[in-house]
Amino acid sequence: MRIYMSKTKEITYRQALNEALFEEMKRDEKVFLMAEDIGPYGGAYGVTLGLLEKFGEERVRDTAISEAAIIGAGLGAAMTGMRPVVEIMYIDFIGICMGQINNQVAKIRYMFGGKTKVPLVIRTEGGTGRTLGAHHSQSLESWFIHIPGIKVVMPATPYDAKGLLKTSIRDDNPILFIEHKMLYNTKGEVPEEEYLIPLGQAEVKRKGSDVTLITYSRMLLYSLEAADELEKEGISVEIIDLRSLIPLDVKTIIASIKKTNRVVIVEEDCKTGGVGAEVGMQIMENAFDYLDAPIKRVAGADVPMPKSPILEKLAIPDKERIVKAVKETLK
Amino acid sequence: MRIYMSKTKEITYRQALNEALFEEMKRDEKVFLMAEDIGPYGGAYGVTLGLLEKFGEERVRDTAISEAAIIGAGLGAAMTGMRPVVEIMYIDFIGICMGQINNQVAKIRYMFGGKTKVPLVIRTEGGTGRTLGAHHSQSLESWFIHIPGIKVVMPATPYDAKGLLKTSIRDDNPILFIEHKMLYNTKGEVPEEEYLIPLGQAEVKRKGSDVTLITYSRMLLYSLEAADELEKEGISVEIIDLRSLIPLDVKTIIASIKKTNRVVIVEEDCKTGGVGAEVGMQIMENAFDYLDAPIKRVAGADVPMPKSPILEKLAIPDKERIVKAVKETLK
Amino acid sequence: MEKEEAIFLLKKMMQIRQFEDKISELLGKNIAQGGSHLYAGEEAVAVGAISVLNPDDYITSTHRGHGHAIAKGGKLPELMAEILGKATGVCKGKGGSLHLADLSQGNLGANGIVGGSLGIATGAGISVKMRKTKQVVISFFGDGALNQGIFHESLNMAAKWHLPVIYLCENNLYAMSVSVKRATAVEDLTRRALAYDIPAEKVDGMDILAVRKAVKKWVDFAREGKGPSFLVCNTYRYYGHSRSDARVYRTREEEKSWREKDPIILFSKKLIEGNVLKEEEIKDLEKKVREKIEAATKFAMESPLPEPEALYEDLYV
Amino acid sequence: MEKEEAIFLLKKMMQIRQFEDKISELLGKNIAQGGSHLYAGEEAVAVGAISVLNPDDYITSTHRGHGHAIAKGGKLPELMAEILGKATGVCKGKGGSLHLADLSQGNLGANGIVGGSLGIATGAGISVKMRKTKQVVISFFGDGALNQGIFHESLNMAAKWHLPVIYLCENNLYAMSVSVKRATAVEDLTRRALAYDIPAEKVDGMDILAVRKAVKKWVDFAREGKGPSFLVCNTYRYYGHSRSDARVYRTREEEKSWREKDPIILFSKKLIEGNVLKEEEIKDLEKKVREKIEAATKFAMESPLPEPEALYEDLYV
Ligand SMILES: Cc1ncc(C[n+]2csc(CCOP(=O)(O)OP(=O)(O)O)c2C)c(N)n1
Ligand SMILES: Cc1ncc(C[n+]2csc(CCOP(=O)(O)OP(=O)(O)O)c2C)c(N)n1
Ligand SMILES: [Mg+2]
Ligand SMILES: [Mg+2]
Repeated sequence: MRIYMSKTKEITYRQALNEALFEEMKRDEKVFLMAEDIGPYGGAYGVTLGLLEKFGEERVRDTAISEAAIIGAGLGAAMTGMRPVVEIMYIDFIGICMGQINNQVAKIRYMFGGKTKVPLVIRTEGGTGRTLGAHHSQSLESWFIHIPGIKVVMPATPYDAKGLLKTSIRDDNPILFIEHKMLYNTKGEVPEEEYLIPLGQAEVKRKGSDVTLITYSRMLLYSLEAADELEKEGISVEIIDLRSLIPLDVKTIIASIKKTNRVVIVEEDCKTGGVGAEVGMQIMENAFDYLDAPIKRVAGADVPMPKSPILEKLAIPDKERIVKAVKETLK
Repeated sequence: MRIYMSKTKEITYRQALNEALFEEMKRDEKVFLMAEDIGPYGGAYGVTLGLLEKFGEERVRDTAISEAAIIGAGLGAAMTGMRPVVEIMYIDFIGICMGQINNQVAKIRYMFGGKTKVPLVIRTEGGTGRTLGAHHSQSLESWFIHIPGIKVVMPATPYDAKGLLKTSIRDDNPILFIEHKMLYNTKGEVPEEEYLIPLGQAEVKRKGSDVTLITYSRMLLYSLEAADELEKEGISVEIIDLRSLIPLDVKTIIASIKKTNRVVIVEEDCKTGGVGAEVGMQIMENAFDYLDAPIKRVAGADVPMPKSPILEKLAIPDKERIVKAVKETLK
Repeated sequence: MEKEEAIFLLKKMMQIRQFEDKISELLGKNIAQGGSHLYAGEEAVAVGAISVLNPDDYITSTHRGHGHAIAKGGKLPELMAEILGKATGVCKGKGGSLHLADLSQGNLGANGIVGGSLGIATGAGISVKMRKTKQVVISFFGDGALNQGIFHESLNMAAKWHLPVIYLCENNLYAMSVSVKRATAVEDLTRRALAYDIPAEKVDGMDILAVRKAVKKWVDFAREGKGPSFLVCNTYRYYGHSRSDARVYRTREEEKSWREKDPIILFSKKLIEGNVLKEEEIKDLEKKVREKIEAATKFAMESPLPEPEALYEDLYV
Repeated sequence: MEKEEAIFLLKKMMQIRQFEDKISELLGKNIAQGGSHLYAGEEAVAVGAISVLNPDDYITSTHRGHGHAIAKGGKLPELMAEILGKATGVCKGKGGSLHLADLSQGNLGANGIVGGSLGIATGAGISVKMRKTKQVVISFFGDGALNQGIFHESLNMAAKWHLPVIYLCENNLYAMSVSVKRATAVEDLTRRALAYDIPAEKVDGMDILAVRKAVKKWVDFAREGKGPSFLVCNTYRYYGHSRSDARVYRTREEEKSWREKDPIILFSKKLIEGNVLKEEEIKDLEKKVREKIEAATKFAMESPLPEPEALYEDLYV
């Protein structure tokens, strides 16, 4: 869909993130990293590999396993002139520092009457796919869209990952940047030269006219597959990749719905209280009259993620379920 | 709406909770309390007053300020034969122990293949109204409806508070029991004799025919006021008090909507990603064809709660906003 | 002790005391609303400690933060207005008593969460070290906050990285109603720091000169790059934990015995005995402070409430 | 040492070692999927410690929990099946390697969250005390878990209430890639417990008899109502942290030096030298264990996957 102005190269999502960190650290010495196992180990998924060698121990800080202090210290550094990028290895662990994120990171600027800013990026990763069980497979983004004061970014492609991470690091607001464990090895085209992607802009990743499919992160891949299959049956699906949940690009969503009058939301998180509920209700509030059918959610099961590969697969949306939902919407 | 079989007495919400704790502790010596300042102090809002004298230090345990350990220890005790009722003084502090609640309390039974049970009640309180600022005014219930494995109970009246707390203590599942700081002094009729209220049953708190208003906790009071005012204008509002968010009584909701074809959801939590989003989408999925107008949410502002009384009032729904929303739904 | 310095210290303590008494009065009259945790009785700690800092040094404060805010140079009218939720408040009325902050003064903020600012202080220490500015950070917190996990995580981090942070525990014997004795197995709180090889010390928190001396030592230590320290100041809060507190967990005798060690009276006496100040001068000072507090109160009460638009302002940059 | 007891201990250690080697093999062949943190090298700790417990005593385990589960009486076929996500697994395939648990054996569960079970152990201690059953609890956790706030909160609670909990730190020098040296200012981890007046001790975790002796002492201490204790067992994990670990943070020499202290070889030698067991007997034992592991693997591989309905079962009672 995208037309590149410059030469491109094919890199992985992991490399894209690594390049973003590298470029921003090089550009601005206030940017530094602080987290568990990001130094010699290079991060649980290899995203920070090589950065220690390039920037040294002061700017690539391996910490003890102390998530609450990592976030708190990141905040303190952000309030006093630095631009920390901290990491919570799996979003599953974020409960431990939820108090720091919710009460401190997200609220401090507002509580203090706007007299401080918090340029803090919290990188983390989520999702299923590696049969790691309930403590390493969660998609908790919906907790954070319910916390005013923090932005939530969830890229699905290498291009978006790089551009959005760079923008996030330059943003003066706190940002939760959620990667996906099954995307690190995926590849995509990325411009040779520097680029940024503004936060809060969804992208139409596939044009279509019959149904609007709204998704983000890894579910984009499944959705694209489903759309390909549906196309063979003559059903034209428009796919919107939200890319950031806060700010949410309602405009792009509504524009599409005005055209298709039908909506399917595909999300990996468990259904009840998930992101799809909010997106759905915003559509309800802003485009009810354009809806020819009820909005459908294709979402994760409301259970802790089971270990067994067969159950894990059942617990989250797949191509078949997406195809089925789209067809039902058209009935 | 309720017809009492036995004699009743008028007591406060605070007393109702205190009676529930007292009766259950007397009935079952496995029930014990563990939290900050619940002993001589009687709890921040006086709910546990007198229980230390009646049951002693072993069963009314004052703790250090260690929310994570309080939850963790409650869980350990629950898994090994006790029935703890722990307390997080304000739901605002629950982020500190979110890891324990999300990963341990809610998931352990499922992860262990059903081979344990977790009869743990976590009492807490939430909401605005005392101009305490952003760290003592939150309504975070929507985080918990997104955690499969924990039930969420939010009573609005003394009758519901007592009956639901007693049932919660007898339930073999973990329960987050959320009280409201502005309800402790409210009064209501409660039977002299013992009673229980099943979890997962909403209650029609006011019958009506033009609009279905869905609410819970303190917002029930504002909703009732609004309905009284609307009645004067000839608008008949049916009010459903959810009472528990998980399990959610969709049946009662749908039954009402089939009659009214119009819905307003009133919630105190901030709008984006709030409880109303999920309730709204469940209606969308189960009763789209009965809707004559878009579902309306009247909800808190998407900001940390400001201290200033005038801003706090603006930040949450009030009678006027509810009245307005109901009228808009009827247009 | 120089006269000027003595006056400065005494005045600050008086300001805090009278500020708190005034707020207690305003709460009683329902002019001030919501929660307020009063610092009266503990003045020697905030004033003593902060008096040895430079203006660009940092502090983090607590739910009992009025004293720290005043000591760190906060303007009385703005602070009073904040507590009343006025647009002229230091946080535009959005923070209130529990969230007094002023970054321009190096006050990184009070905090409604017990232990909530320990990580912030630690991070400020990292920032200072990376920016090589030689600033130091004092992290204030109570005896109750010691039992929050983040205390322990922060101390470990600060010790490992030799951060210029003074962790200052205001031990007023109680966390709300639970005494140190009932909350923890070890009453000697300095032991917590020794687990991280952080040097630790106890000091009489009712004696402003003792506090100053000890804090000075650890501030120098931090500025010289020697790392964090842990200081326990023994003190007492005169009022209940908050307005509704019936104080059943402590005796009136105990309260009385601490009032006899009142930091303002104690310091005044010393100054008189040492011929630094005369009794009338002190009386006079007190009067002037009273006038300032009244002026601040008047300013706050007459200040406008925030405009409705303010509700949605200041969330994002 | 009685022969029977010696065989029991040696057999358990061999079971764990071979179980882990088998899982490593199954992971390599992609028959086992997902994460698995292998316990090989640390067998003396789990077996030594748990061997002094009664069957109704409790343990809590970690992300590196296979060893604890086996030592606490877990059945090899059920454990193997669980790791493969089969319906016959001890958690019906829902838990997997990271969540092995068996309450009927007193194993309150492995845990995917570092430090995640410290509170559970503490609560089990409360429960035991309230039910007056004289059970004890061993809480296993790693050197990394010490830096989680809940560790500190739990120890304080246990100390204050004299809970019958042995906090047993498996110090294998690294938390994933970060060494104890890099994670904390104080390498002597027992200091953490002293902050709460909890008696603390270090022991050679490669020597099963030393572990047994120390744990026995603290178990008796707990059973007598004297409260919690803290035991650091120095040990080493042979494999990388998890499958993808290239072990860049440690040297091959270091690994080799620890393998020379192998707990199984060490104990075998002692038994031969002490004339408790003959070399052939040990070989024989090893062979029998191998057969059991093969049988367990066969059982697990041939076991059915969970039925789709299982997805929604076991959430609520
Ligand atoms: C995490 C958290 N838990 C509980 C509370 C409620 N609370 C407010 S102040 C307080 C006591 C704090 O004691 P301490 O740290 O000693 O400070 P002090 O009030 O004595 O100055 C408590 C329990 C809170 N604000 N935050
Ligand atoms: C709260 C939390 N943070 C981080 C992780 C990722 N992680 C898993 S194991 C581990 C290292 C644990 O080290 P240690 O406690 O020493 O146990 P060991 O692996 O050495 O047995 C880490 C960082 C986690 N599972 N949970
Ligand atoms: Mg205190
Ligand atoms: Mg380790």
